[in-house]
Amino acid sequence: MSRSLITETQNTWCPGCGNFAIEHALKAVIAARVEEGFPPENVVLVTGIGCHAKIADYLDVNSFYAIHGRTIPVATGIKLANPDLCVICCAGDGDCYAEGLDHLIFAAKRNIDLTMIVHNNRVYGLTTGQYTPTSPLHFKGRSTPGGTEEKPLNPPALMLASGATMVARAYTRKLDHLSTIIREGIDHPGFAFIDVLQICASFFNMTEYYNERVYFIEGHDSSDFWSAWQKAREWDYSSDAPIALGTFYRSEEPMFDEKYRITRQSGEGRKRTVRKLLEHRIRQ
Amino acid sequence: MSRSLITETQNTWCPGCGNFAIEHALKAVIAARVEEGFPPENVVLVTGIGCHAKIADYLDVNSFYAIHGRTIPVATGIKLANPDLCVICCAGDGDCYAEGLDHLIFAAKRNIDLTMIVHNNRVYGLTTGQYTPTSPLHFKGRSTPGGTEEKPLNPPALMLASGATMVARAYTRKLDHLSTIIREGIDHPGFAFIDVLQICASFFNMTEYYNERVYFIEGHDSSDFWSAWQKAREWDYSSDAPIALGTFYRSEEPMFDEKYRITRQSGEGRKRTVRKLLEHRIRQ
Amino acid sequence: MEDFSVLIGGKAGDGINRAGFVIGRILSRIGYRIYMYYDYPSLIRGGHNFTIVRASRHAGIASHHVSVDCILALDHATLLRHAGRRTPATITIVNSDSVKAENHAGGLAVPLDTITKEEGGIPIMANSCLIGAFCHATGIPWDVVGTVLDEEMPQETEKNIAIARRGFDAVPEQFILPKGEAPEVPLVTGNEAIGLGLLQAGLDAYVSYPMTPSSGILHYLAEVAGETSLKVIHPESEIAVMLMAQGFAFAGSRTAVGTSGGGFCLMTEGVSMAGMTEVPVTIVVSMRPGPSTGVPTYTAQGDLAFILSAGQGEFPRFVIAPADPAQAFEWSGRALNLSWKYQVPSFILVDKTLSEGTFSFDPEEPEWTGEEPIPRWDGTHPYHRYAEGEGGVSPFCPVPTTGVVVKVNSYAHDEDGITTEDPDRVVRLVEKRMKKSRGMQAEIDALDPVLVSGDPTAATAILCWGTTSGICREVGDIIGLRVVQPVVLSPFPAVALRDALAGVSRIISVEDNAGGQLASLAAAHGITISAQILRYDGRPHALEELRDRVMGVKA
Amino acid sequence: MEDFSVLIGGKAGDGINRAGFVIGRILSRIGYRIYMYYDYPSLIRGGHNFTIVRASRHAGIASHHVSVDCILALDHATLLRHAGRRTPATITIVNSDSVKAENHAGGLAVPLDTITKEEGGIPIMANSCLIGAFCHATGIPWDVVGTVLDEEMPQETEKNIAIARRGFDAVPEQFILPKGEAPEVPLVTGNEAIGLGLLQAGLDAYVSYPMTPSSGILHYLAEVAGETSLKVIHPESEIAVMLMAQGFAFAGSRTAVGTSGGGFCLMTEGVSMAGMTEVPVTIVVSMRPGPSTGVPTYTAQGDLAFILSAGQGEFPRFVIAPADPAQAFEWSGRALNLSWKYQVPSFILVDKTLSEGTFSFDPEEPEWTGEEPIPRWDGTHPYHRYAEGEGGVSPFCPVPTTGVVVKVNSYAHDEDGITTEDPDRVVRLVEKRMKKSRGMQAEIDALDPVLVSGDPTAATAILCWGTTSGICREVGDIIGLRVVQPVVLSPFPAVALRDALAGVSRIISVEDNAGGQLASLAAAHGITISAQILRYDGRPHALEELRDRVMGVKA
Ligand SMILES: Cc1ncc(C[n+]2csc(CCOP(=O)(O)OP(=O)(O)O)c2C)c(N)n1
Ligand SMILES: Cc1ncc(C[n+]2csc(CCOP(=O)(O)OP(=O)(O)O)c2C)c(N)n1
Ligand code: SF4
Ligand code: SF4
Ligand SMILES: [Mg+2]
Ligand SMILES: [Mg+2]
Repeated sequence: MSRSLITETQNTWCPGCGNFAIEHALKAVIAARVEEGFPPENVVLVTGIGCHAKIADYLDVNSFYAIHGRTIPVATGIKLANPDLCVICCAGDGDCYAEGLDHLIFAAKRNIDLTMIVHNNRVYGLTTGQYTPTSPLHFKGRSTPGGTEEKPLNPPALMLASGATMVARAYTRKLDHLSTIIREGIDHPGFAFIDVLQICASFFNMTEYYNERVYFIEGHDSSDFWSAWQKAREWDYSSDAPIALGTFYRSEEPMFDEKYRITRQSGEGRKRTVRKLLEHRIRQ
Repeated sequence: MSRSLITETQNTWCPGCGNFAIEHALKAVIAARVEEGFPPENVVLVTGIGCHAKIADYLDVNSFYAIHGRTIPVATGIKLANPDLCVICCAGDGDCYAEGLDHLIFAAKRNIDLTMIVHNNRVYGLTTGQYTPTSPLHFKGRSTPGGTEEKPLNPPALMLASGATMVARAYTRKLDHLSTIIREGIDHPGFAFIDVLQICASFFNMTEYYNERVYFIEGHDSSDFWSAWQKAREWDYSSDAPIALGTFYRSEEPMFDEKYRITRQSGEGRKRTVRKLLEHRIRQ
Repeated sequence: MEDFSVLIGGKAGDGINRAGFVIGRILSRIGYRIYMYYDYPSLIRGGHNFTIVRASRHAGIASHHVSVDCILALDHATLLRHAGRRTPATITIVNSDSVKAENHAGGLAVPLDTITKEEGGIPIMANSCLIGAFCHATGIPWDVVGTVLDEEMPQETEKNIAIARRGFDAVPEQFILPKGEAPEVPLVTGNEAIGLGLLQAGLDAYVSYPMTPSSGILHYLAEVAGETSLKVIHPESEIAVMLMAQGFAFAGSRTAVGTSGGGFCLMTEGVSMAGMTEVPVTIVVSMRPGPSTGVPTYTAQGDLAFILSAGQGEFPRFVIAPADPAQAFEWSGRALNLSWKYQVPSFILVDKTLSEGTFSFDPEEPEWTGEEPIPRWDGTHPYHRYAEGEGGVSPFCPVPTTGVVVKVNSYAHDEDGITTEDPDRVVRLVEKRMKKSRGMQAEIDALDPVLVSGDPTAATAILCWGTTSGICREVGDIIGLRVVQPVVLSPFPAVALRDALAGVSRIISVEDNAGGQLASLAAAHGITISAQILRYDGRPHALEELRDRVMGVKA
Repeated sequence: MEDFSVLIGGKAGDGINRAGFVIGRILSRIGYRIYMYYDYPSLIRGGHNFTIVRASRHAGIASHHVSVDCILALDHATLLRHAGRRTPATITIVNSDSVKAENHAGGLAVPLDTITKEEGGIPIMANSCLIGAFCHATGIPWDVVGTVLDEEMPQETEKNIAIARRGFDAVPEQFILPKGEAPEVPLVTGNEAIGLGLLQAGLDAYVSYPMTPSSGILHYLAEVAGETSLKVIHPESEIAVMLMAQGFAFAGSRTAVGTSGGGFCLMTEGVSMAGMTEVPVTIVVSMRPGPSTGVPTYTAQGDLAFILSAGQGEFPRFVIAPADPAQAFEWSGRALNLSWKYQVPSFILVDKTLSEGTFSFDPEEPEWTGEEPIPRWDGTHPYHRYAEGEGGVSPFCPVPTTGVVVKVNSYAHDEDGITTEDPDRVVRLVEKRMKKSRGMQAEIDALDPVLVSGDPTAATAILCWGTTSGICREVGDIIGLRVVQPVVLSPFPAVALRDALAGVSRIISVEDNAGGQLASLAAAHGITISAQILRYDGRPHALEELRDRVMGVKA
């Protein structure tokens, strides 16, 4: 198996866009898994709509290029249909923290075995620069030229409060670390949430800001929920603070999809069952 | 002003339903406020769809009997149109923790000055007994006769993670306390979230269970986010634990609706403005 | 006796629907065909619920009468509300524990609650007592009552039978309902028939968020999921429902969803996505009076126009509106198969009357289609998900398949599912969908999409669709009119419809809506309606009511 | 010169749209009417963007030509892709910094990037250089260039002007574009015209979630919110948008929302709610090719059938499809007024061509309706929110009003807004809505809902709607055909349409969709289309293209 995992599609991300790093990292992780024997046809990528989502065109794996905000329910259906598949979501921050936030929380609640990679550029990229739920307070975008009056959400904290069993943060300018975290997410049995601080070169270039503040988590007990919660709240996506990169939390819990390992009934078996169900309604 | 605040509509809740307590408490709180001089016509009640929502028919105040899951956006529109109104949402747990969860989180994030009363009977009442996001693990409802495989959400914890500035829990069998909390919620400047453990007499009667476990919070510093977080997580809506009633958290922060105190332009003023905007586009 | 009707009334929570069903089972056991109408407001306890169980010697009944032969009144409200249904011959049985003697109106008084308590039963078991009393009053032998209760009451069986016996003994026989000749067939609701039809055609997953009147499918399928290896999921919202269904189908699972109008609104974006991705999905929409929350536990046919065009953009869809459980069973299976054969959304459009009505269902009547083969990839590499296939349908290849990458896409895309904005490729996709439309039309035209009943030679025809077709058939038989029902509404079977109407000079359309939506559709295809009978109070017509209205415009 | 077209091409991020606009402003300043087509793929940097600015001596232009008089090429791709648009007379200006000399194809070479850098400008300022060069080549006097740049470049004005001057000096004059006679009028996009029309009719709030091609309204109104006391809200989703709008309106604020097909799907449940609550709302839907995500930055008219019936249940709505900014301005204001007058949803249905096209807009052309009075409560207690008012419209009373309780309800309800399941009350509500429909029909019929242009006596007519009407008008003028545009599509102005078509023996319909949706609608009203011209590649017709296609079926 020596597929390149990259399609021939012309890439249309802007120069300097952090999505390249995510594409690269994800490709590398999938390639490594395939190298180790994981069947490549068992990988499925689900994306929303936005700049991030173009990754569906670029990675040469099964993909469902869905609609804005709906990666999770599509991915959930795929995983429940076949729990052997390795299902990865690439979502945008507008996509999955605004339009589709409820699905995200339910994926965490259910602990379904998906890997959610959020391309969190903190802006609507493809629709040319409006604020998102993670834009900092007073962000001036095209729908809020005078600045927002809303504090951002803190997605890792929200995910912890929702029951996610893996919660992590990565950054597109820390490629090796990003790959490590994605690998960890894919290997994690259960719902793995990765908020990736993704540079948007065109509408919200935070490179300098992040470079000055990010640090890798060390000496942190990621099995301890309370320390995870504290780490997650260290930076609130708005005010100045050190920005932790790494896995805040990880635990193993029963997975929702496990109970859907069901073998389908054959055509004839089914007809018999249906007949039996009907016969319950008459003299037995 | 001596309106009874109760309409003549025939009440169709089941005998023993906890909604009576919520109706009574809310009526009492509104009556008290009116007594103190608050104009009754400035009260607006917004409801979803479900047993809880029938309160819109029963309370003789302005009301918007909306659709399933959508109290918050309707209430938000009302409040932004006129920040002087006192806007109260009565929502169901299916209503606002499933169908409409994203709106709830955004109300908290924005800190818009609404009072959200969730009639949390932990079951879909009006559609006859399916599990909701707060039903305990293994709940057997009509859509899950074999029991759910999902742990419930913990709404107060979720609200804390979302930025709500008041987070409280009450119980329909503790009527005085319920009234006190609702009053506190209405007085609170900002988004006040009240999860009310509401007895559903027909589909999930937890009276005994709650009676044995509830206690009133005392000696708790509700301005301290960390202790609030701990209190909120003491009981997880599924396993056995003491169930705290009271205000977990309260703080004052800028309110989203405040910036929408705008006086509308008159007809002629508007036409002039529109002309001016057009004139920007030609030789000045 | 050709026809016998019994009304049971009481409060929500009294188990009226269940009692009606058991009486239906008893009447079915003694040789009658059954139709049961169930009327209830949107509340859990109190209010007024009633069912009318109609038993007939004839197959195919699908309506109730205004007047009934027997009234079983658990409370006073039942007597008051249904006074107009009594004839001099009507037998009335009254719960004397809840209705004062001066209000018995000449009925047989039975102290249902007292008897139930004496036998150590819980309040709802008063129904068993009432059933016993009903049977004795109408001369139904005790052994029938006993065996049916034994089958229908798996819990506390003994106690229920004992209570029923007390009721049986509490009233004298009034007349003897003769035995009928029909062999016993199952009683099912429309919702159950849909569920069973989908199951036998290979359903792998059912995804739904509860919404009246569709919830019965969810409840029934959840109940039988274990026996049938079906995956039943109740997610966070209808948006999730529709998108999950697409995920299931992408991974090869035959999936259906169910909802009503408001929930369907939330699915429309996903429906349009299915139009572009060509991932199959079957959507059951059960109608109730709108707009919005409307009158949730009542009936309507107000969503046809919406379903026909829901979702942005243009893409083909099947819309099928069965009239009764036999059609529901047969056509639900077909809808699932057609959706997979053409990779398009298929709709099963029903209403509260069918969904929650109970009918005698002869399993031998409909066709059992089973899971039909679909166009599959022949294994020639490379696989193109959106290859030009016959009639615009691209051969299907399941995920996972070794060496194959399957990409579906909500954007306009090329053969491999990669996004395109190229005008020629965009045109190609549009024309691919148009090609499918033509194939779907031919398929439907070959499937007998328009059913004719009543007097097929009559020059006056009733044109109807969905559940109203059942009662129209009966009216057609009574007055001698042709009755024409397009079972399929998209692709519209215009040719078959014109054939079915050949020789007709007057068309009377009957619909449970205010806009005459089928009438408009027919008009758009050049078929002119002479008179419209519309009803929009949420209630289905009683047989006499519709007969009289049709007589009124028949001229 | 009657007509002059210039194409500017480059990469996304090069500022092509802006450059086109400035050239439009310059040509407008020297006395021409302008239409500008903007073509861009869905990406932020790279790819190929182009605009065609057409200047004409005639008002009402709304289309571009295939061939152009001038090509301004920022890159090689522009020359390659648009080679077919060149005529022997076409003047080409090439950025010699990005296009190799052997590829200049005889164009005037200007080192745009070098000049820009030399003047200390940033890369995007190369546009100013190009504009300068264009103006000199076409003989437009420098003072015009300087003053327009001064107006249009409030930042770094000096630098831009200096760079433009260098471009101006870099090429020789090729010919002199004569001055036109038209007085200068503003250039606006369709989106801006909608926003302005709503504002002048009393808009209090605009709520929207970004979605191409409607986002321009959001951006524009957010920008001018301060000056106009408008509340502009961008919430978490389109569901929230629609429901917030209902909340605003309940509290008395005149509110509009805007979206495109996918976002509109999510609003349908709220639209149906508006149908039941009778809380007014104005909904702008700007179409792009579907289904689903489709081709997001291109154009289509594929959602008409959907918009006409979106939402469960039956309720009246206004659907208005303006053709150009003048109609958009006038009818957006009307839509807002009508929505409040009848307490129903009103739609403004446009498409990418209108939304993102730029047009000369003469503010004196449309009617400025302003905020019109609505039926208000007369103060007689008690107030009934859903009282029987004239024509089914209940008098309005704002919240808060002392002593008044206002209850709106998504369930069927009584006069006070209290839930009902009573059949008579349900019927009353349905009939209240039907009464409104009749009033709305009369209102529309009185408003000149069908516009006729071209040769009003011709026996062959082009039937069109929305943006395609602009180009059809031009084609009609050229070939001498009658051009008939129903501006209102619901209530359908059947009588006015038949009047407009009186004496016509051949109707050619033109639509940017594959289904011929207006044609079907006309057919349902007994108007038969002789030939359909459909386009569905996401691109609007060029004038010659449509002219030729019409000629082809005119016979
Ligand atoms: C229902 C719906 N609403 C709106 C849109 C328009 N839309 C397309 S992409 C996008 C924003 C994407 O932002 P984000 O998710 O942050 O992704 P990014 O482009 O930044 O990667 C929006 C709003 C849509 N496609 N569908
Ligand atoms: C979009 C939509 N989906 C489903 C329904 C059906 N429905 C009506 S009430 C209800 C459940 C209400 O449960 P909850 O919110 O917990 O309220 P309760 O009845 O328990 O007070 C549902 C699912 C609906 N009205 N609208
Ligand atoms: S707009 Fe931002 S997120 Fe989108 S491709 Fe460009 S840099 Fe990347
Ligand atoms: S079903 Fe439950 S929540 Fe609903 S009215 Fe009855 S007791 Fe109350
Ligand atoms: Mg983003
Ligand atoms: Mg509930």
